[in-house]
Amino acid sequence: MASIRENQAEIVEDFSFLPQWDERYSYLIELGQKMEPLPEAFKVEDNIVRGCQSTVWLHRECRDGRVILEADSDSLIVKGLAALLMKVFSGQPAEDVLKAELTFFEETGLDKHLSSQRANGLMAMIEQIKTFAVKCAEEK
Amino acid sequence: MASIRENQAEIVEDFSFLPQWDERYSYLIELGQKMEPLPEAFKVEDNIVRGCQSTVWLHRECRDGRVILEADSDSLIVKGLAALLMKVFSGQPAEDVLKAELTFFEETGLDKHLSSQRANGLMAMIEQIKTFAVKCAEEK
Amino acid sequence: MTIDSDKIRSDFPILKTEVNGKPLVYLDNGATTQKPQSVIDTIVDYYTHYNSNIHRGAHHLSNLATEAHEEARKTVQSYINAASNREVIFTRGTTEAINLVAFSYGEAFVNPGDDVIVTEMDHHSNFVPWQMICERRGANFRTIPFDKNGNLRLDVFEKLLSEKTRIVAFNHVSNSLGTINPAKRIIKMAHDAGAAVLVDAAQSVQHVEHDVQDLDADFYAFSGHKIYGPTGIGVLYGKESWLDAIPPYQGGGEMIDQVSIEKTTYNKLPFKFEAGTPNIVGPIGLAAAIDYLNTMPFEEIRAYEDDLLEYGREQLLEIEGLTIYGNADQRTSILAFNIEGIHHYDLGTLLDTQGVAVRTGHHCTQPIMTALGISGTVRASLALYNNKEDIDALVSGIQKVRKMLGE
Amino acid sequence: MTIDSDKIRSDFPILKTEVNGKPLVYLDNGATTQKPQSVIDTIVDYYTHYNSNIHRGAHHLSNLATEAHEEARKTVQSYINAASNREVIFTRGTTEAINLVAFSYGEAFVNPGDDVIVTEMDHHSNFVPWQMICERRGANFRTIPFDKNGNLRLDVFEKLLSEKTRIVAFNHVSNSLGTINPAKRIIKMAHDAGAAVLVDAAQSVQHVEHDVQDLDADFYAFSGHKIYGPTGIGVLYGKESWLDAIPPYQGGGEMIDQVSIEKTTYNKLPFKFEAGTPNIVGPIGLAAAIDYLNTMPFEEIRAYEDDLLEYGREQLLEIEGLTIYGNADQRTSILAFNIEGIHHYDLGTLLDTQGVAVRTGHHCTQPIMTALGISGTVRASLALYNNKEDIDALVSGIQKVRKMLGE
Ligand SMILES: Cc1ncc(COP(=O)(O)O)c(C=O)c1O
Ligand SMILES: Cc1ncc(COP(=O)(O)O)c(C=O)c1O
Repeated sequence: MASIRENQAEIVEDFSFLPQWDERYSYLIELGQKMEPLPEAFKVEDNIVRGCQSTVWLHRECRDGRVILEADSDSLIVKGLAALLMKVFSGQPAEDVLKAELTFFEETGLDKHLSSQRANGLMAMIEQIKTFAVKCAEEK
Repeated sequence: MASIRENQAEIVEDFSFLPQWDERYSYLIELGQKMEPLPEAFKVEDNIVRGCQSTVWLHRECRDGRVILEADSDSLIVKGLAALLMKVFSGQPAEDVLKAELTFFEETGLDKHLSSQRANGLMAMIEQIKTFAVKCAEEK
Repeated sequence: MTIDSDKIRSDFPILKTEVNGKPLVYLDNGATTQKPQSVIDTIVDYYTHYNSNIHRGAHHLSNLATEAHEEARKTVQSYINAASNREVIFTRGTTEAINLVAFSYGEAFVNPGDDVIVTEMDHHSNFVPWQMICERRGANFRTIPFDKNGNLRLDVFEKLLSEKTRIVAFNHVSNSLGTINPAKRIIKMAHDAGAAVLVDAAQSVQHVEHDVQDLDADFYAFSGHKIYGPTGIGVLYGKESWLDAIPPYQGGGEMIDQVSIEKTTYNKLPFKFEAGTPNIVGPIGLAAAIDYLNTMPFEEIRAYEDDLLEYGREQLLEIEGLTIYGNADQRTSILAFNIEGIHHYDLGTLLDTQGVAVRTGHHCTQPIMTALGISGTVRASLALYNNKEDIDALVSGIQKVRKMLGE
Repeated sequence: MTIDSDKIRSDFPILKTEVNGKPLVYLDNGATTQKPQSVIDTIVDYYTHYNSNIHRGAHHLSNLATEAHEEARKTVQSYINAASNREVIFTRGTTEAINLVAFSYGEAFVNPGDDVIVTEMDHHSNFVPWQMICERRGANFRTIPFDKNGNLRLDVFEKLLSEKTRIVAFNHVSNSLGTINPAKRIIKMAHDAGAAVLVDAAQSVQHVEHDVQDLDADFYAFSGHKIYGPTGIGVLYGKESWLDAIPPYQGGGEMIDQVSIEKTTYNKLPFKFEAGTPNIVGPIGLAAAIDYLNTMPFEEIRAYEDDLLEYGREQLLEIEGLTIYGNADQRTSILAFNIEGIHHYDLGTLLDTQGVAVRTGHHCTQPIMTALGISGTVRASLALYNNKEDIDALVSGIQKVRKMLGE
């Protein structure tokens, strides 16, 4: 299984093939649409991540010290961003998730392109994932 | 006795001979210094006019329906301004004081040259004089 | 119609900007407006030639700055037809103006068991300050609902009013629905019940009538940045009798007459409510913006904007699955909508890739969204410099987004 | 010494102005400072290229403006060495920042019978807000006197401190005396007594040390316009734990998380304290001013200014009948004086006719004037761009005034 670093590099490379922002968004949306649908049972208040204009549900599980993530959103773009986070983190050892530095937002330019409100939503998702990784690492 | 209008015209003419502002201030200061000294008995709280950086005492009397004014200030420039107001108003019939429009501040450029704090102090003096004129006119 | 839209556009330098390689189509004027060159030049002139602190100086620059600042107060006074320049108080914006009134009026006049009334269509800035003061003073917070078209329910308002009503606060124009509320009628009803009235004019002062005496408003608040002026400056108008009756808000600097350890007395109006060094260049820039507006007859500005709004509504309504929110009897400047199956955030973000700037979300009016049962809208909001091409760009942008989303 | 005073002067366009036909000698920097060209250019750039409302936008301009605004917060953070950007709150100025703390801290922590301590040398803006909150909360307002040289009486302070002391507020540098108060010591003493501390840094942040963590200040306030930045912007620093512990000040806009008719929840720091559309260009311009300062090592700025101050004192003390007010052990930037037989207002006004801009009066510190038994002073206050020629112009101006007054 690819590491967090490799996952991020792959995303950056994928984006580099798409110079136009409308293409990039189309790609993001596609990623979101390809995600496994989140079971309705997981769309609960506890899984809602604050800070977005849209609603994000982020379901977290810990299996054998690995962080397993599933997500959904009513916004396709946000769902695409969640898909990127899943791609980077889901299935990775909790310790690695904890230590990981997220560089792909900057490297793709997504950080500048997403309004800060969105960025805040993302930051909130990342925070949730990191907090969960602490618990998951302890469980092991 | 010259009218309020004539008094103002005279001030404007005097100033027009003094193109430089330092000359004008020297002239103002001279005017203040030439004023009759205000008797200490009149330097009471009731005669203090608010709004200035400096202290102004304004003594008002009503004689035969005429407004009689005396003034002093710890600032020579303010005293000079008070002297101008005395020159314009003192000894004039209360009705005339009431109706009078003060034009000489604008015509001499004093309005633009005095900081607004000062202007406020002047405005306060003028207000006091006008208020007093109302009473004086009624007494008659 | 003498409104020369090309000329006007050329007065706003930012409109020449490109976004993502496309010409900027700026339709986020409800959030903030762009500035004409004359406003920018006024700011530069201030900082380059006469920047100085005001009111307290005994020197030339200070006199110039003070005079420009106080002339600006008169420009505002005359724009809103206040009876006196003492009734014009400069604040940071609408929000601060409303907080000032909520606090100072609240301290003096709102007591336990009293009622404060706002509307369910008010901006958070005209909602939360009243909630806060109600909580602090033990008063009841009441709200007027609106009907499905976005008209205020005056019948409900009528029933809410009583001798317990201390103040009614409402926006003249809703920033989310574009409703023009019947301000004179509301104010009359409130006054008849013995209540004071605050009008939130953030979205109305630049688009519709703005004569505070004709409205008979007790308090009236707006933001400079929404009327082509600088950021960080707003206006609170208050009737002199009210401003005299309520205590000061902030302490310090300009608002003081005499200070001693034992006792402090306050300055006269308007300074009583202007503590500290003000945003000196703010009023001066705001006055330049009003001067700019005053070069055109206001009825013509209004007719031009109304025309554009109706054109926008027509064009948008041709789009399949599009719902417009806000169909009140009287309306201005706001085009708020959603398209079935497309999230407002996605639509807004993808419009941006085409250079079209709109706003999405709840627009600081969550109670409206709750009432409508939606999470947000896409909002295109118009200003004087918008034209039909901007609307067309919006419409063709929407069509393009649909294609991107494979609909 | 690498401070190149000619180069610096050329960066400030207003210094080329003439007043009454004489070159401007600007010595009113305690009231407000002039702006370098880079600050003016930054403002123009903002309005010309990316003016937009922030935080809530889903479009390009809004992203640019938000980013610049939040970068500015980090620039301030780093200038005052705050631990986090969440601890940097933008206000209109020092006065508003102090009012915010007086209100919000007061609501949470000041109760009947508690003590609040300020100094007799504080500016009205750090005096009256505390008087107001003491009155509202039923607390005792205590003041620390100063000795004849302008040093705070720490012995009296020591005695005033008790378990009843809730908060101590003092200016790091006095705007009327130039005293640099021993901030670290005062803060330590207050902390030892269990009290919080607010530092009014309006006159210190640009001249002396300004590391909030090193000072261990709980709250720290200053104004942009006094540190070469735009008008209408100021900073409140607060330790995160304090900012979390006190309630919000104003309601509306940005400071909200969720609003409903029943209940409103507030946003996270720093937004909790930033209600409404902020003065967006303010922080951006302020950051440009700090960037400008950062081009020079701060110790050199300080050494240059100290040198100039001592030169000024020496020159002034040669003038017969001149008394300097403020002879504290540590001092900066302020030359306050009177000349026997000449009213300060007359002296200031006549200096202005020669192009020399000073301030006269009580400088918003009436308690100082009361303590000194005078009605006011003439105050020349220095900035980075002043030089010895400015001092010489002041001195020869004073000589000339003496002649005019026939002394
Ligand atoms: C020591 C001190 N504190 C507070 C203030 C108030 O600052 P501002 O008027 O910018 O709010 C000033 C400036 O006038 C000051 O010198
Ligand atoms: C109706 C309405 N009221 C109040 C406000 C708040 O204005 P500001 O953020 O300029 O204080 C706004 C703008 O956002 C508004 O649209």
